[in-house]
Amino acid sequence: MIITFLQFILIAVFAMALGLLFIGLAKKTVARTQKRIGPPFYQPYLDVLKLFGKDAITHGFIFDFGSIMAFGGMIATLFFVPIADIYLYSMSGTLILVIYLMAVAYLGMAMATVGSGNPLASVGISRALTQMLGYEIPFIVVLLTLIYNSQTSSIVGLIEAQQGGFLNWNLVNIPLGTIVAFIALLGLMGKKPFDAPIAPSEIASGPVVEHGGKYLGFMMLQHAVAIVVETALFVNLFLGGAQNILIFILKMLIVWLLATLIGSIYPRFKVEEGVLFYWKWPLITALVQAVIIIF
Amino acid sequence: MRNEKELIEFIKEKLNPLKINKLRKNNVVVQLNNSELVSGLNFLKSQSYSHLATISCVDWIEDNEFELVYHLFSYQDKINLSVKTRIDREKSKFVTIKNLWKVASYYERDIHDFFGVEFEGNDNMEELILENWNELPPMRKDFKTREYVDQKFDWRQYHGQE
Amino acid sequence: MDKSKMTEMFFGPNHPGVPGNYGINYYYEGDTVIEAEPNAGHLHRGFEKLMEEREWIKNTPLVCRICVMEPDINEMVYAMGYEAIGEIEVPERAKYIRSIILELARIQAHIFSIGGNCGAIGLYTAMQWGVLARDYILDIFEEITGGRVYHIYIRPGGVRHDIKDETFKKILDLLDDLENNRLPDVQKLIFENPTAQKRWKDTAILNQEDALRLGVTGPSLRATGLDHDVRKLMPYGAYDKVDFDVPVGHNSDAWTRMKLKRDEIFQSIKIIRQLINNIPDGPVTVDLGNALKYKIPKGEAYVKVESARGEYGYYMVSDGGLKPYRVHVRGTSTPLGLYGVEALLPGTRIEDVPVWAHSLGICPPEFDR
Amino acid sequence: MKEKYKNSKWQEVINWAQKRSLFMLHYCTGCGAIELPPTMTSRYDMSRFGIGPAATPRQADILIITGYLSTKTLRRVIYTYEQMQDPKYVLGFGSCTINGGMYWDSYNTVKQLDKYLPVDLYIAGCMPRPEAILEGFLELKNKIEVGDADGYKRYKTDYEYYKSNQENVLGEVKRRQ
Repeated sequence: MIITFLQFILIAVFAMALGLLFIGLAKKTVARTQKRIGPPFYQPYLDVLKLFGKDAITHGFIFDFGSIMAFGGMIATLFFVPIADIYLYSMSGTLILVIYLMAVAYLGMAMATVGSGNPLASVGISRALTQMLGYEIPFIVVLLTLIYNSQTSSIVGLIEAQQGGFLNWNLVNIPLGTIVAFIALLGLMGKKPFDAPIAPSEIASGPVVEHGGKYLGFMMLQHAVAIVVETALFVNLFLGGAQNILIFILKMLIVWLLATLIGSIYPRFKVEEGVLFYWKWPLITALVQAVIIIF
Repeated sequence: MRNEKELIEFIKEKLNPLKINKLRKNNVVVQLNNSELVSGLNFLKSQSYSHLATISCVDWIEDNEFELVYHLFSYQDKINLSVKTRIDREKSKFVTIKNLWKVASYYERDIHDFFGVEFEGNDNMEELILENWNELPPMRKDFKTREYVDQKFDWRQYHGQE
Repeated sequence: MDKSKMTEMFFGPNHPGVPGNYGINYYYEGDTVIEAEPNAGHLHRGFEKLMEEREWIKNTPLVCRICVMEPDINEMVYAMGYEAIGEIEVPERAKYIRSIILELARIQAHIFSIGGNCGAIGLYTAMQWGVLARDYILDIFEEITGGRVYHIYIRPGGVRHDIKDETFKKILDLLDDLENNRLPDVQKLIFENPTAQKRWKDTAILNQEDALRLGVTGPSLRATGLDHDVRKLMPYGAYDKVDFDVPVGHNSDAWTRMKLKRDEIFQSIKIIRQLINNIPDGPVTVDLGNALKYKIPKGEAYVKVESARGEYGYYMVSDGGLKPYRVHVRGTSTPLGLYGVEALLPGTRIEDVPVWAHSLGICPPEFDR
Repeated sequence: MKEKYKNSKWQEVINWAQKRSLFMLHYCTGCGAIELPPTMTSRYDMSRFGIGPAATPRQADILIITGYLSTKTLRRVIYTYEQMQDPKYVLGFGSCTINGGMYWDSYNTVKQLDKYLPVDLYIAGCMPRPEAILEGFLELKNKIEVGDADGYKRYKTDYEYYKSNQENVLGEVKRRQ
């Protein structure tokens, strides 16, 4: 019992550290595309440490509970996504559970913004939820084709189905689905073309408007873990997951930097433009992919 | 396309200006008395002088009068026409031209802020630029800024190197 | 309309998306603005009162601080007003140098406003590259006048001192560098970017009838199809000796205004090249005697100049004394920043409020004075 | 942070982290704000020192008063300052914050910033250049490390002094947390 408990803690801390490292590297690459030096790669660690040292104003119980729920929800999804060969639960149906649990983080943030009572935050969170509607549908269609294709809905099962060399990765035999999943990944992580919810120039960083010292620290950690969860999910489902940890992190890094570079070039979509964008081409390609797989 | 001289003749026929002269190339000034100003502006607006640049107010404290200057410009004649009128400094009341140019409501509100001139017909006259200002309107000549500043903000005391 | 359903939002002075220290308090319902009202006056320093307390020459450092985006425009209009009332003829070379400075200021103001527009929709890379290109123009200003942003260089009677030849050479090199490698990649990043185009098309519409009714001038008016430009209507400086054309747009939305500003940059580059190539020799300023004793006869003048955002006018009255009797500043964004918010903003969406403010060039110190 | 942690060994660690990661509030109160974009972007790039813009007072550490301060802005600046979280620093740009600068006789600008807000650092220059701003930030970092950038403590101890000054210029100021 104790060992699994320790494993829980270890994975959570490892994911937070890895996520913050990824954010630091992303800031560095975006700075390089903008012809400037940019902060050191370990800057997010310092930011979080400083934020936990600052005082913070609480706006009541709902505000606290919402922040913790957002952070806890994301940690919970972490335990169902295998990282390299460390995984705690491998029963069937983990894929559907992960998709469902990821919504919990957004609902937690919604509760925090209700507690904060700032109109900017409520506009931001309403955008986040409508955008979730946008990218969930093509994403789920692709996941269903995956499940149908390898007849198992547990992520570990899907990894086994892709073992044995580069050729039978899902990237190769379900190419369209991978592209759609990558575009949905941009929306899931709130990357630039789809970062209307946290648009600094319109609603002053959206839902986190009223988050002060340690609350902002929790939001940063939640974002870091979200990045690790989503990129790990993408690597497991489409790039065949890796046995040893280093190759796995390398694959995640490639996916993450690709998403960042796309983000640094494109401006923000308006919310309904983003949702319509998702329902136009990505949805059609996902359905075409499903048809190809079924027949 | 009228040059300055034709414009001056034209205005002399149509409106009876108190004073009108050509200041310099494409810059003409005409003074009307304040009862005919609104009709004069309306007439000039129909004669291609449709661009109202701004409304200025000058405080002639010796003659105890405010002078309201409406700067018009015509894209055909390419002439800056400044239409002026004088109103009494104590009563400082005048008619709004909101119905001619809607944007004038804010220019008048601005003049009300700085000179205290009342414009009937312009309903929202609260403070635009200043905030709970309860002294004399600041741009009047008899408002002394130096005394006001000494009384409200005190200076940094420069003491020597102690 | 019942205020219960609507929420009040302070797109207030302290907000990253607002241009400068200026607020718009609007009521919104769902995602669209129902009723808006400007909250101006945060940058009011009482310029006109201060100018009445200072001699003519002491106002030149004060005047360039009115509008931060284009300090040279204020210096030029102040000098032109003084010379108009005093009937002073500025030497030919000074006119050429003044026009060169004004065109350089126009280029940096346009680059800055394009960068601001990109910042409003989230294209931070283009904003960074834009401000970087603008910084090299500030280096040229620093070399000519000693100051990066506030130059106090154009003064009544001419210009403070002459420009050396190698500075002219540097300006020409900078223009080539701008035209050949800095602006093309900004062009690819902004103007060939489909998402940016989608965000700017059909937003912040200002049709011709509204623009003329409000007294709007500059790129916002030229985007509606009229080629009114003070440099052509009432030429000043050396603008009647150079040939350039005024770019005109046709469907008056934020996208057309952006393209217009980009074309005007290339026109300004063309103007500067012509000016530098045939600049005459000669004195740079008229000797008006002891600077502190400047005096011009009693009189008044309304002078205006084409700034990057439109007509920038001064109404100056002198009673023949050592100090100006009255100076009234008409900034370019006065009609839009004050009345435009109340009349044109209702109906736009919340995301488009910063795009509306940046693309129509709202610069609050102009109407706060 | 709880009182007993305030001046213990833990405080040095927090000062060390605070020094390296400062969030500057994106609020341009005066004309000096035109030099902030060049400092934030590619050429002078203050983010290499770990200083980045923050969107709201809640997330910010540094409040920059860029140049003159009109009375209307002073009221908003006081609201913003009181919303910021505790280790907070105020930077005054240019001579307008020291003695009114060029607007010394203007009826609407405040002549001396540190009668209304505790200022930790002044940066000279009638609109300081980007290099001067970066120099000012580095100086502020040293002050934080040494621990004498304590404007926010001064604001707490002699709150009455600041409150009375603010009130006699602005009249009644609504205090909100």
